[in-house]
Amino acid sequence: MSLAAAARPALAADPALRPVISFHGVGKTYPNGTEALHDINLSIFQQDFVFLVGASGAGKSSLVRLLIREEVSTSGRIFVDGQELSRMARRRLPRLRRKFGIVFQDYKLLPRSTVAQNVAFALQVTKPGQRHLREKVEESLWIVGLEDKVHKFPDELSGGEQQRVAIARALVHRPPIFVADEPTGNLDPDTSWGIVQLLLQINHRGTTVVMATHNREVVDLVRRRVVAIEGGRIVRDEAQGQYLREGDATLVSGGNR
Amino acid sequence: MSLAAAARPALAADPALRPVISFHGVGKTYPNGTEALHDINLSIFQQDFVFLVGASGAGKSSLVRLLIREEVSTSGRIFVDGQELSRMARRRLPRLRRKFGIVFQDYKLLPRSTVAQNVAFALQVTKPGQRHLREKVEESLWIVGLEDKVHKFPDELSGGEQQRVAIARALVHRPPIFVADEPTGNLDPDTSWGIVQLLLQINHRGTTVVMATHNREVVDLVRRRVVAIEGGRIVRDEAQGQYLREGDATLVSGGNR
Amino acid sequence: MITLLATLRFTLVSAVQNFWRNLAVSLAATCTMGAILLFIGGILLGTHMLNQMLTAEQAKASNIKIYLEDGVSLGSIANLQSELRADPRVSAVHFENKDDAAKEASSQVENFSESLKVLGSNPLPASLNLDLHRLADLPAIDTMARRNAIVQRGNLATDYNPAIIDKLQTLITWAWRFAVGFLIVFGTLSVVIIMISIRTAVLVRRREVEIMKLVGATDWFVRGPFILEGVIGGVIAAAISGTVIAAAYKPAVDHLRSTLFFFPLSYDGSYLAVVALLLFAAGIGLGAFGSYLGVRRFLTV
Amino acid sequence: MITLLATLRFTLVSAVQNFWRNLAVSLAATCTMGAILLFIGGILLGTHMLNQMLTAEQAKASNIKIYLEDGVSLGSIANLQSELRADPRVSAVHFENKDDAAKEASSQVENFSESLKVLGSNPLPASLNLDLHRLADLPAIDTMARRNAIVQRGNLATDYNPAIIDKLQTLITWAWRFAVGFLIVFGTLSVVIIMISIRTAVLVRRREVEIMKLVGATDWFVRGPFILEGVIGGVIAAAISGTVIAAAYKPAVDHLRSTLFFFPLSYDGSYLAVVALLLFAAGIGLGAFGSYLGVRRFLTV
Ligand SMILES: Nc1ncnc2c1ncn2[C@@H]1O[C@H](COP(=O)(O)OP(=O)(O)OP(=O)(O)O)[C@@H](O)[C@H]1O
Ligand SMILES: Nc1ncnc2c1ncn2[C@@H]1O[C@H](COP(=O)(O)OP(=O)(O)OP(=O)(O)O)[C@@H](O)[C@H]1O
Ligand SMILES: [Mg+2]
Ligand SMILES: [Mg+2]
Repeated sequence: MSLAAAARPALAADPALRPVISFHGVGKTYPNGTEALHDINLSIFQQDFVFLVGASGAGKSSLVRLLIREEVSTSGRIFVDGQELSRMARRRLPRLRRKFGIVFQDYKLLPRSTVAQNVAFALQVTKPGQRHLREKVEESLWIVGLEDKVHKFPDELSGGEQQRVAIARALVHRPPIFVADEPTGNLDPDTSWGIVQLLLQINHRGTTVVMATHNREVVDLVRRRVVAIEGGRIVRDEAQGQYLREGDATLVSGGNR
Repeated sequence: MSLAAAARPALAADPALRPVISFHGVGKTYPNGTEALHDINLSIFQQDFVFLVGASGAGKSSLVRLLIREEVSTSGRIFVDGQELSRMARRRLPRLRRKFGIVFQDYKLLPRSTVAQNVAFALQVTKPGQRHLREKVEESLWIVGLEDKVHKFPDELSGGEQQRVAIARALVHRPPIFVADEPTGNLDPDTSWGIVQLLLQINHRGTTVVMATHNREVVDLVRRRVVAIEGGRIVRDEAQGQYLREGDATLVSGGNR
Repeated sequence: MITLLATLRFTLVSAVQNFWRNLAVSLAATCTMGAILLFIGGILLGTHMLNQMLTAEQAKASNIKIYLEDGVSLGSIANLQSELRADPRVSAVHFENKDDAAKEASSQVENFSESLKVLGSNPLPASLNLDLHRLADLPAIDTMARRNAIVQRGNLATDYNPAIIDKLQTLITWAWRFAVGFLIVFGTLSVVIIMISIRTAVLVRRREVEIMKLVGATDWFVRGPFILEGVIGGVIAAAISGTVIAAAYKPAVDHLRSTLFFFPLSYDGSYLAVVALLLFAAGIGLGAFGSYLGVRRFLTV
Repeated sequence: MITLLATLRFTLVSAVQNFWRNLAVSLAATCTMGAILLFIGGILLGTHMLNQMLTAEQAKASNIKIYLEDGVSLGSIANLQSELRADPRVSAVHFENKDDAAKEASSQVENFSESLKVLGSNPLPASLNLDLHRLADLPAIDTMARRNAIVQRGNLATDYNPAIIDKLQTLITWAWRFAVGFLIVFGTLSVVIIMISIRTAVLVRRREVEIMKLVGATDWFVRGPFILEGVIGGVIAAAISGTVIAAAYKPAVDHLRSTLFFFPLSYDGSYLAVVALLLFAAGIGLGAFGSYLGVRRFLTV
């Protein structure tokens, strides 16, 4: 048992310290027969900062998809804020999803809306009737450094700029849980580091952060809880970046997969 | 002037050593008014291995787009294999593009074709009547480690798997010029390293390789020519990875862009 | 309250924006709908004209001549005449005496007046000519007339010819069946085509709908703009087809009337208003319902 | 050669696959096209039936009665009769003597035979009844007949009534204009609808077309499968609409003939074959041309 996972169960009776997210023996088999996840057990508490790491195809995105119920687990149970997801009625999904700020691996921007509309849309959906909409949208875009792209359309942006729009959209409604699937894949090291600093800040202010990433530098430097997935199973769950040291050996040996 | 760029001009008279790709004072302004590139001068010779680096939105993808004439330059001249691109007739574009193997930043896979069909399609287009189609496709997919995903559709793949299909598609017809736009953004370090090893191999066998990337580790370890772009201008063109050392300072200071 | 207003505003703005940004597809759906509404409107007006014509023809055809015995008193004829006038099925009664009958016959038959002169007396009977409201009442009136004492006995009591009347009635029934059948077939077809075209249009936006849902939008939040967009398209389609029909109706009537002067057509403005109303209702209904069905299947994310 | 075969194979496989994978959109386009072809076929058959009817009605209407002077010799009548028979515009000649005329008159006019008896002699003239091939030849025949010595002088020389003939001819002209106009309007509309629906279907594949082009495909390599797909859709649409029309034609004719027995309809198998051929040609042409237009604008990458 890792440090992070082992430290808390004793406190689970205290409702304030009940995990925000918990997976109990969760498995996911896609309709085409691919078994993406097996027997996942995972508890994430409020204000946790969790890195999900693992090779390509390990199951990180699948785990994120289960979390926001984009997909339904085929076995086990998932709780978010005490609610069991697989038994949740379809009409209650919007409320669940509004708790999250999500950066999808493929961004999922509305192609026919401008950058500002993409961000504003998410704010309107999650907090209908919000005041100072425009200011909040502009602030959010300023944070990711896109204040001069406000009225551009997604296909007029570079890859990294699109990724930052996705990040701005996920942050704009100040969600209690921030989930990002490889949010720095198309960002240069400096910009990536800026984003990570930002996530550390919002985490410090109380937001739970779950981030699937391949960025070894970031994982190593930030030194937070790391959950490693391999072939659909959690193979490590550690509070600090031992991952990097092991990984270094692989990097130098440079094996073909 | 950098080592790579300075070493060759004297030999330019020798047709064998004429640059495969050359940019002469090239600028690109998109229809929406964004000036993506200014006065780009760049010569790439056969068997060169060139990294394009630069911050998000610097203009790397724009340069790649000009190269395959997905976009037309708004000023200056671009030569590929001695042909000037802006004066090329539309019907000759297919022949130009078949010289390239291209990995797009957003992959550009056919969504309703299987992995095998996506790769086979590119081979059929570039080398009509090719024999042993299936074997070549399978070999190419085996190289990127997707032999068990042959009959899946792109949206049944993880982000990294899709990226590897794009790489397999670009390699399958053994193009003389391989152009990759951020081909390891969604790959874990080990897989990334495998891909880079592969590119080094094909480069060794004669293929010209141009690779836009944010992956600092790779640029540093491979130690080949690095062209750095900033705000649409080439700011450095060096034979070795001094980029990394400078970058390190930024990484540690961790500025918000 | 603010929430609701904001959502409504969003819905309206999105709908108009979507319509504009997707102008090609929107116009495709709108044009299809417009063409169909035009046809429906055309058929409605066409059947109306047909109805006018058939009603007039029926009125023309639905008259009966009751032959009277020679030498009955004018009083009893007047009696029968007023009795028939009181009958609700009869619209007009006209008395024709023996001289009128002879005049009519000589205008129709060659050399008849000469024959009459040779004959010395007029063999043709006086008659009462009745116009009925409905063709279907002819047999009953025929039976009734035959029972009256002053009416001629036997086969020739009236000029009612069941065979011809039957033919005419069959023709009318068939014309109606055709019109109604055409309307039903075309109506069904139009709904299917509209659903298909809207579904194709929505297919393009499938990804958008999914993204909206994943970000936390409710079904109605997603649906709203699409349905409103459908309604906008429907209203435009109805406006276009309505204008075309309204503009074409009067010239068509005038032209048909002047060329085919034996067709008793008239311009019926109030019916045109009804058609226009129907077109708008159909456009809005089809647009909204089509969009609703079109989006529904993508909302399951 | 191998290249060509490989490309052809690719084209065929892609076309069929695209059709299947996009079944919803493909079927949408196919159904629209099928519905339109059904209508076009229906109109073609309908106008054919109308034509049959009008031809028969024309034949019925295009007869003329030439009244002969009393007491002309049978020889000169036979002369005139054979002369008229030789005329290419005349299809049949029938002699009616004074007794036949009287019989016909008494069957039409009440008490006529009584009048005749009183009169002692028959005032009605003998006549030659001509059937013409074409209604339009009536005036010429009328003029010609009046010049013959044995034909009665004056207004009553023939029973040719220009007013009625004009009305009938106007009616026929108008019926044709309606049919042709309907066909033109509907044909144009159908091409537009098909183009729109195919363009919408292609819109979904816009990205695919762009990707193919960027990888190095030629325009024809990209176009091929789409055009073939359009052709497949067109053939299916033609097959469906052709089958429906072929199946419905005979029962429709039988039914119309038995119910509306005064319409001289007949089942015309060879015309049906022509219609079927036309439908297939139209389906293939529309499908291919629509796809060609639909893809064209996305090929500029
Ligand atoms: N929609 C899907 N249908 C079927 N199989 C899928 C689907 N999505 C993912 N998979 C498969 O499930 C496995 C896990 O995929 P997942 O996307 O979770 O990987 P990942 O860890 O996010 O990888 P990456 O780092 O490459 O994004 C992979 O083998 C993938 O092929
Ligand atoms: N199609 C387009 N239309 C208008 N502007 C564009 C378009 N594509 C890119 N741009 C703009 O041109 C600039 C350069 O973009 P480019 O995609 O070349 O950057 P990049 O170096 O590839 O960045 P990244 O690393 O984020 O992919 C950016 O400011 C971008 O917003
Ligand atoms: Mg993933
Ligand atoms: Mg880029």
